[in-house]
Amino acid sequence: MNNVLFFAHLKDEVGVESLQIEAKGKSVLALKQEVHETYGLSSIDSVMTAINEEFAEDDDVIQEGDTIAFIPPVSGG
Amino acid sequence: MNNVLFFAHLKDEVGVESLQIEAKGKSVLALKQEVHETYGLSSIDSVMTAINEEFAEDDDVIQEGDTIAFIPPVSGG
Amino acid sequence: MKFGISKEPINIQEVIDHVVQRNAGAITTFIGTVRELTKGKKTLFLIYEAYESMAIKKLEQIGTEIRERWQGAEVAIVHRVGKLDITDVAVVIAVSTPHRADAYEANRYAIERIKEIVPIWKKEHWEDGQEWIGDQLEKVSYPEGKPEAKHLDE
Amino acid sequence: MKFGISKEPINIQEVIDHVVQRNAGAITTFIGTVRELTKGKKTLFLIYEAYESMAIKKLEQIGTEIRERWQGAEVAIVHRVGKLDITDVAVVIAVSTPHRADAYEANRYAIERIKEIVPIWKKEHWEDGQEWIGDQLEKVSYPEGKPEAKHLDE
Repeated sequence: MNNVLFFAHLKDEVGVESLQIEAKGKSVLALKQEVHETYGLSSIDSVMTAINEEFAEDDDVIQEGDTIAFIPPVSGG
Repeated sequence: MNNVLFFAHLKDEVGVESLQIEAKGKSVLALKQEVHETYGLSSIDSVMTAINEEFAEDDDVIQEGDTIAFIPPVSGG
Repeated sequence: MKFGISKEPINIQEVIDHVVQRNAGAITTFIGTVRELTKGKKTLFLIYEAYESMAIKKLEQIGTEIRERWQGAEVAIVHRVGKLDITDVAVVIAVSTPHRADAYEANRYAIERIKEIVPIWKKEHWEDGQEWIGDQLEKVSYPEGKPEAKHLDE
Repeated sequence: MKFGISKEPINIQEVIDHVVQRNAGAITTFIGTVRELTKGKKTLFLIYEAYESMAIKKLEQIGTEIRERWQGAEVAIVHRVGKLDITDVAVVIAVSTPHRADAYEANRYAIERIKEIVPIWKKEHWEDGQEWIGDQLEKVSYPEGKPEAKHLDE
């Protein structure tokens, strides 16, 4: 299983901070699209993804136990 | 009379912080040269002059009561 | 903490203390504060949220990037989270270097990188609503899917 | 004091407090510290001396110049005098502006102007001697007999 984290407006739209999803073997892009459709998210085009707290590419493949985070454009500072 | 102030290496060379000098009617340059010769200062080429706490030009004329300060190249900060 | 996320007000002097070194002649700090007016709109307060564990790693990464680019530099960065009122301090960046030009440049680099890669978000609250801000939304695209270091001294 | 010469250690937070404003989103500080090594030579300590009354006027002038050049800027500057040891703070410049680019530029302008027009001098003490430093001695000439404002953003 994989822990999938949501932040900022994504958290508001999904309604929870994290979900347990079986994502082993999927690409980052595939998981992104799945979550986008399942939760009717307004936009994922500009959303980055982190695997285990490091930025990942759309074609990176998710491993068992990986923590996935969807990172909307950041606005700290 | 005029109060003439010395700072940094000029103060060390003249040996005092200030002198009372009659400088009324003299130009800044004339006073500079006079002090240079009288006290055998090593260099006055790079020394700026202030009259009453404002930078002055070499041809500015000193008035009765003006406070004159010789300002070596500054090194604050 | 030298690179941290803080729920409490940031002590600026403590951040500075992390970068004091015998061969630094210059320390610069950047202090990001909550501004009342943005494009004529009045902010009441902000909420900052962070993906804390990753944010700390990314702050540390920025420190490493700076030490690689500016010889002899030391860096400390603390970002606040939670509710912040007008004039409250959101972030403090301290950089020390032997010479002053580097201290300004490296500090500027740090704040620009924070706005690119550190997972922290702010929600602005106005009298008539609230919104999560994504500053980079329309300004930056990431062809490689993640932000890359860029030179600010071009 | 917003523009001052201090015989005591400078409280950095107090200088910053002078520039906090509701419409500032950025505060930068420059903290000049006593560096141990300069061109391979080891400094033991420094003595700073000021023409205090004129120095304060000149610091205030720099504040005025900055407020004229950078809209919405606030400035505070305190310079230390007396004996300073390695890592001691010689000067603190705080600048606040609505946007961050200005806060860096205006702060940099302040330190460059201090090194041009503010009557403060340092005497370096090494193991084998001591000397009054005149940084600008061979670098700057003043054809008009006094330093003029120059643009740093060229």
